[in-house]
Amino acid sequence: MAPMELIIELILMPLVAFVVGMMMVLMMRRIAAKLQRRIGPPFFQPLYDIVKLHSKRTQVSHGLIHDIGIVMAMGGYIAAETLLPVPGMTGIAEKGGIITLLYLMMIPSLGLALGVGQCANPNGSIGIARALTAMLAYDIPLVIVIFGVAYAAGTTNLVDIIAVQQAGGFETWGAVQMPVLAIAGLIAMHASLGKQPFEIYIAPAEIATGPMVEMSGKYLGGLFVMQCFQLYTTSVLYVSLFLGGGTTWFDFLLKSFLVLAIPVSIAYLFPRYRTEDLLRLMWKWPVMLGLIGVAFVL
Amino acid sequence: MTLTPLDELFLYSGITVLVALLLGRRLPAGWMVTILYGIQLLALMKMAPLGYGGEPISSALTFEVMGQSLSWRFDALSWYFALITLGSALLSSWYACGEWEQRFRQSGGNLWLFHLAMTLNVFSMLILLASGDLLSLFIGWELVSWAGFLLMAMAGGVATKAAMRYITYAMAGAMAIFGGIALVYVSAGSLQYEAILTAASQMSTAHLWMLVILFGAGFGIKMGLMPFHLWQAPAYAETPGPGSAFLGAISSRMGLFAILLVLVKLFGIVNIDSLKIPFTLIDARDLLAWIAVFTIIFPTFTAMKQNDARQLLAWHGIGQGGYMLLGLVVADAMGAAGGLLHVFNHATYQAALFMAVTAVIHRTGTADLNKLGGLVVRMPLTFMVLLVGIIGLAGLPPMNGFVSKWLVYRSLLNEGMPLLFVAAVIGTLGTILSVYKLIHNIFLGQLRVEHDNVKEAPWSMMIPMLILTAIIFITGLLPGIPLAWVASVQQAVGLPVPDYTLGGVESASGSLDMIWVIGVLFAGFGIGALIFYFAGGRSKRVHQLDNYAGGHFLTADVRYQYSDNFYAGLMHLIGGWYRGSFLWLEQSVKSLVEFLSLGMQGLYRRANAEFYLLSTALFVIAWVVI
Amino acid sequence: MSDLIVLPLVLPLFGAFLLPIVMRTSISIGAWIGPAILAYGCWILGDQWMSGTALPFSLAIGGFAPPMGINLYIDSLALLFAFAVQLLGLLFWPFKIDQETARRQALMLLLVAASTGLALSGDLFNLYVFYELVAVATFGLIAASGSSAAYASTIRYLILSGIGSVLTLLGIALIYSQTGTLNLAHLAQLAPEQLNNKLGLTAFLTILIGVGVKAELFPVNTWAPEVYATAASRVSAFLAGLVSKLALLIILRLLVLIFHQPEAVQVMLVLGILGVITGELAAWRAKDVRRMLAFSSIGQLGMIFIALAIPEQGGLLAVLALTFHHLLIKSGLFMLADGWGGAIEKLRGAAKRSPLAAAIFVLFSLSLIGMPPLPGFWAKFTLITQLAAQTSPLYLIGLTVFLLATVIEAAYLFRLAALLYGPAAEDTPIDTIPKPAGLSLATASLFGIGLLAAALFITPVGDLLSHVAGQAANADLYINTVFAGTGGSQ
Amino acid sequence: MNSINKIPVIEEKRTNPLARVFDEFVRFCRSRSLFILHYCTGCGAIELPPAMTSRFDMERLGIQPMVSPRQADILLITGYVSIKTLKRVILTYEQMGSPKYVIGICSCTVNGGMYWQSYATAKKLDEYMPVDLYIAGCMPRPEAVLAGLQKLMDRIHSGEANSWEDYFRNYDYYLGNQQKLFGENWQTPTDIITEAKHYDLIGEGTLGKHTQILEQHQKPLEALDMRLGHDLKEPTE
Repeated sequence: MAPMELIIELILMPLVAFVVGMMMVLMMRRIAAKLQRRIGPPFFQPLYDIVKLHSKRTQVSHGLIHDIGIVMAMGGYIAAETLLPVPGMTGIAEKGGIITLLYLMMIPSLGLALGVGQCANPNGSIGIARALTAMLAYDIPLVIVIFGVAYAAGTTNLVDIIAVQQAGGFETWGAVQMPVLAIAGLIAMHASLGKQPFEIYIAPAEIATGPMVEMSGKYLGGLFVMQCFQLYTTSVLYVSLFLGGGTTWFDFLLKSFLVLAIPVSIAYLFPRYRTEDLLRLMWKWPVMLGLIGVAFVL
Repeated sequence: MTLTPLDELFLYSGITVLVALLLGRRLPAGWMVTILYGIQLLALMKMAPLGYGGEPISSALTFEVMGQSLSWRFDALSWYFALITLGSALLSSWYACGEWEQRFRQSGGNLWLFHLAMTLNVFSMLILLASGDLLSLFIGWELVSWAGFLLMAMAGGVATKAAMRYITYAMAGAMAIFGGIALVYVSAGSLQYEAILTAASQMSTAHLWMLVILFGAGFGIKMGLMPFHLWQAPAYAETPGPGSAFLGAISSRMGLFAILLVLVKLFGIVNIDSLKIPFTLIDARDLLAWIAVFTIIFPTFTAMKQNDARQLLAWHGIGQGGYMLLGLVVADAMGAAGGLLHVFNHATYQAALFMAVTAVIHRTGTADLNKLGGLVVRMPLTFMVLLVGIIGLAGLPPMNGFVSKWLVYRSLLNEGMPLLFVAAVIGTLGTILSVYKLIHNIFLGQLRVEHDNVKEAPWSMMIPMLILTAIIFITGLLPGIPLAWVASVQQAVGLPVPDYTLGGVESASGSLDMIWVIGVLFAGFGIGALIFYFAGGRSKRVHQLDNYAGGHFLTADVRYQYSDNFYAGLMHLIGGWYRGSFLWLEQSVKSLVEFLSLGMQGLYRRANAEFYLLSTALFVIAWVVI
Repeated sequence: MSDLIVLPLVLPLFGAFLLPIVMRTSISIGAWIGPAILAYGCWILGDQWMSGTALPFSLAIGGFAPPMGINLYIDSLALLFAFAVQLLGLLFWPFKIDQETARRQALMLLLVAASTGLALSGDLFNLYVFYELVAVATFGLIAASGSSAAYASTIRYLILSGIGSVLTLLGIALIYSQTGTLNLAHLAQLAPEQLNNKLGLTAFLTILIGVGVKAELFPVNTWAPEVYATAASRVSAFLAGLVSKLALLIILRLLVLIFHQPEAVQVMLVLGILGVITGELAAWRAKDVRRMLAFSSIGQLGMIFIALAIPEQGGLLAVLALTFHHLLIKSGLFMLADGWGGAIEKLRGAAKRSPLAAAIFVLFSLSLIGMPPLPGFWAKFTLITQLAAQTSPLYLIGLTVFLLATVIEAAYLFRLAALLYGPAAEDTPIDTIPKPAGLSLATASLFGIGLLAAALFITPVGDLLSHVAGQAANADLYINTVFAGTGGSQ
Repeated sequence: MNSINKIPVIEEKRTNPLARVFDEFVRFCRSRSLFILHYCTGCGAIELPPAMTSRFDMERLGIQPMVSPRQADILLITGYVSIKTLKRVILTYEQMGSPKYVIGICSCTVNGGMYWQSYATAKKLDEYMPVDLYIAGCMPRPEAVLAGLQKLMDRIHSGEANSWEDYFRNYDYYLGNQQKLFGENWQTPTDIITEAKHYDLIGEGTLGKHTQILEQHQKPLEALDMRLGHDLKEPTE
């Protein structure tokens, strides 16, 4: 690959992710509105929010680590996007593979955790403690699923995993080959989004939005950007693992939005679990399904 | 007699011990010892070809005792471990010089004993690493155990208790090994490695089982493998600061070294694989792998519950040992490389972490996670060291811990071991939770009023920490450097070698190139920083009391910090699972011994000795006649 | 030259009778007689060793050739024991001058004479006689320490020992009734035909149990903790260190020369294992230093019995190594206990009061546990390789027990060491912590130096012991030496 | 009562046309994305849920409820403000990031309403903080609330809604009123004066005799800056 081409890809991939991510945020809010018989926000609402937050005149910082935390939260995802192949662009997906991607996806949350920590607000700290607990809950089924997929494909290289699925059309899709794993993956993915009923670490009425409690202006704006990336990454990862990635941008985006629509639609119908219930749920059903799925694969 | 480079190393090491012994009471002793460690390291560097596939170097020193010949030699394996040993000794000792030393002395510590114990540890470890036959291995093993005991026990009080517990475990381990050696001697007729190598392939299954259990348990105790892990955390945590950095970095890895040498190299992982456990699907190797995995999980989650920073780190030290063993037991090219590489990586970040925590103790006088907080503004460099260290410990990019864990995961994936894989990931997740608690409760959150005047750690402590930090990052960026050594170790013990590059590993089924990963990550951070600093308004730093508290007015005397019972929600669910079963097991063994002891004393206290005598005589004669 | 070998046996005997008389006239002369005799004995034996006289040789006493007459059999083992007896006698010499001195010094000389005789004797009856003499002397010595507790324990020991002697005598009588001789060499010749039966076994076992009283064989060793805890440390040191080993020597000779039945060995193995278990476990909870040492000594002797049960030269080597190691260590430890007697708790912080004593204690403990490269390790190494080579599962049990016992041993010894080095109890000023007396400490240091020297020169020491073991294990050599040797010396 | 000259400050238009477009865009975004923090002091709070939910749906205007003052743009005071509550309201206001807007809902915030005679109620909210908009009524219906919000959006878009600057520029006045009510020891953990200095929002009325009183007893609130600390003097032990 020509270096210039690579550089363009590396720039484009996060950019695309951001734009698509904003649309996903919009979709999420629209779905929520529809479920609640509301009209919902206008099309550019995510953009308005981000611009407004960045343009705040006074912004409160609790110190350098607070700043760095936001930088890491955004930067980690920007880096992670380059490992996530999209139609026509593979970036450096072959140099890292899915395990690296999984780890890179943890960096933003941990960067955020650092930043929140320095805010010296116990609400934030409790939020982080819960977020990490939630991570412990959903990552276990998630890695089982990823193990199953990677083992079935015989590689950890996402490009190859996608290629394997695209080789035989619809029949070779991960979701068709490994339906049990796909279901487990969907549940884990839903939990990893941190939406209801799994939003234990935001819990506005209880811990005042947890990690975001001391975030003002561009700090909150950074988190909004991060949320765009998060939605994008999660759904695209799922599409890449189970739905054969995308051959064209159209079906790629269609799949991504559809996949995301499932958990989002469920989310706004439920209240919140308690932490231990989330753990219990995650360690029971998706893990069980995942293990059954892996047993099929082996 | 000409001195080989190995002899020179021994000589310098011996001189170091002597210097510590004779001059240890004078203040510059720390510096002298540090310089001497440096010289030892240089002597080790003379043997650097070993790290790149060179021929083993023998010592001119050999003994012939009671029909046994004792010899010492260095190969790639020894060299690799010696490098880590000397490196961590050098940096820990350097760290101890200067202010730490003065404080230690003022608070009544015995500096002479400290230096002596350190030098003895290093010396005995070198002897162990150089062992050329099983007997010299055992001699080195015992020396290491007792030298470690000295270092652990020297602080007195709780430390001595912990050290006593350690030495009881260690003796049990040593005796298992001793028994194993006797069995090997009987079947191989010699304790030379070559003889054992040939004998190993012809051993009966029962015999091999026995040996695997004896040696596995013996070496496993030193490594802190489940269920023999209880001694380690208290013992390491209570050792004086730099000592715990040193012990945490390398001491229990001696167990891994011995496992590598005896179980992997001499008995051969293939032979172990052939040991099936009847009526189950698993064999001895699976058993080891599962022990490794439990060693990852349980201590890690125990660490999460600790409220003392040093205890927390020490418990993690046990857990990380599990990854090393797991990688080695999988024993394919990547797994073994991962396990071995983790030894190096673990040493670097564990030493850095212990040093950082010691620096905090040095400045604040406590390691209690409920009594600290917010120190990042007062000790930013120490914070950075700790941060880099915990990223390594948790095995996240861009630090070196990620590479070794990646290799282990990769091998589990390749070999199709889903449960082990998941268990290993659970360990990593637990580690992340636990280390966040560590860094949060010390450095983040609210700064306590009494810590308002705390200063950054002195440079004498800072520089070794920064060096370690640099090593952690550089070997994360360029894992090819240590992987070259690891590859020659793998060759030396007869394991397959992965196809490594400067930036990681090449493999048809998924490669890793850390240069790219880190490059992209930092580019991402750069872009994030650009957006953050240039696309948004100016921010203003505010005081920590200017904080959301539901409208409440915060004042300096109000502690507004979340530290205790940090993962309350998680503990709601799993809190009940901490049964202390192993503690219970340990206690019951102890109680059993106590009980038996009571009985035996009763036996001897009985006055009717004549009755014993006559009845025994009658019994024996009756036995003969009948 | 070789006839001089009788002197270390005869002179102390004379000295013992003369001493009380001389003491009445001049204490200053009397005080020197004992040490002089012992030093001379050491010199003769040492000279014998050095001069390179062909060993072994036999010496007929009274002009009658064996098997009719009685003879001394001097091989390197006997010489080593005799030398050790004289040397230890010198080291533990009751130098203190008081009213009891004469009696104690006489008893000591008597003990040395009897012990030397025991080591050198080549005749079963003589062995018995000397053995009895040793017993008498020890009763006296223990009782001489004067405390009422000591009297009580002596009585118990006396009775037990007496019954033991009767049993031994019974065994000897059985042998005599079967073979009509008590000369060891002659017995060795006759044994394969006449004693390889139930009667022979019975004889051996009765002797084993009888002699076992002194050798601290389980279960006839219950006197040991009591006696060691109450007798003067020097006496305890001599008893635990040497006398028990002399009893072992008798058993060793009998085993090598006469009794080859596997049952004999088995009984010993079982009793040895039980001894190790009971001794070490009892020591775990001991609250008194000397009692702890006594229990430990029981355990150690159990180990030696396990080693004795290995019917090969290697086993004998292990026996010798363990025996001499234990002799060195236990004597030294009892010397330390001289000042440290009583409750363990009182020793908190004793290292500050007497660093040397604490250091020596740690050294001895390490060697006792078998920490390489100290001699204890090599002794244990020899034993376990021999044990592992045996096919019978009983030996493997022995091996396991041995290893476990070592762990327990390490635990209780180092519990004490940690106590020594720990901080002193708050209400005790540092100078009230007990401390070993100067002389005892010096003696203990001497043993410590000896131990270190042995560690340093482990190769020659090992060779020496193998040589000794080789000689002692060779029954044919014994027979040939006695019957040919007597002819030669006439 | 202190008097101040409340001159509405019109934001100066920049000359660079691109910058003007940018400013216009930013103002538009600000007006279309409003996060409200509803400080539900009284009965008016009951009118907010209908305004948010399906009947009136605030979100279509880009208005969302938020939880902590840091995140919010609008502070909604929905009823009478007792003196005790007022302290919290002021702290909450000061912790919000500018530009920030205050809306007083219900008559109580305008003049004390039915609590006019209460000794414990602050009658006029705008004596203690600049209020952008009052929505009078007891209680105003959701339509009125939405109409008020739309009015605010228009003002934001046109750049008129900048009374938040007034708080910085006339801090002395507001502080004076606060001191009068709460006593001279009144201090919040926020530091408005340095904030005004930091953002160049110092006006003639920022400092005065009331801030002098404040500075006399104020506990220092400088941010805890990172420092290596080697130049510090030895801590006293």
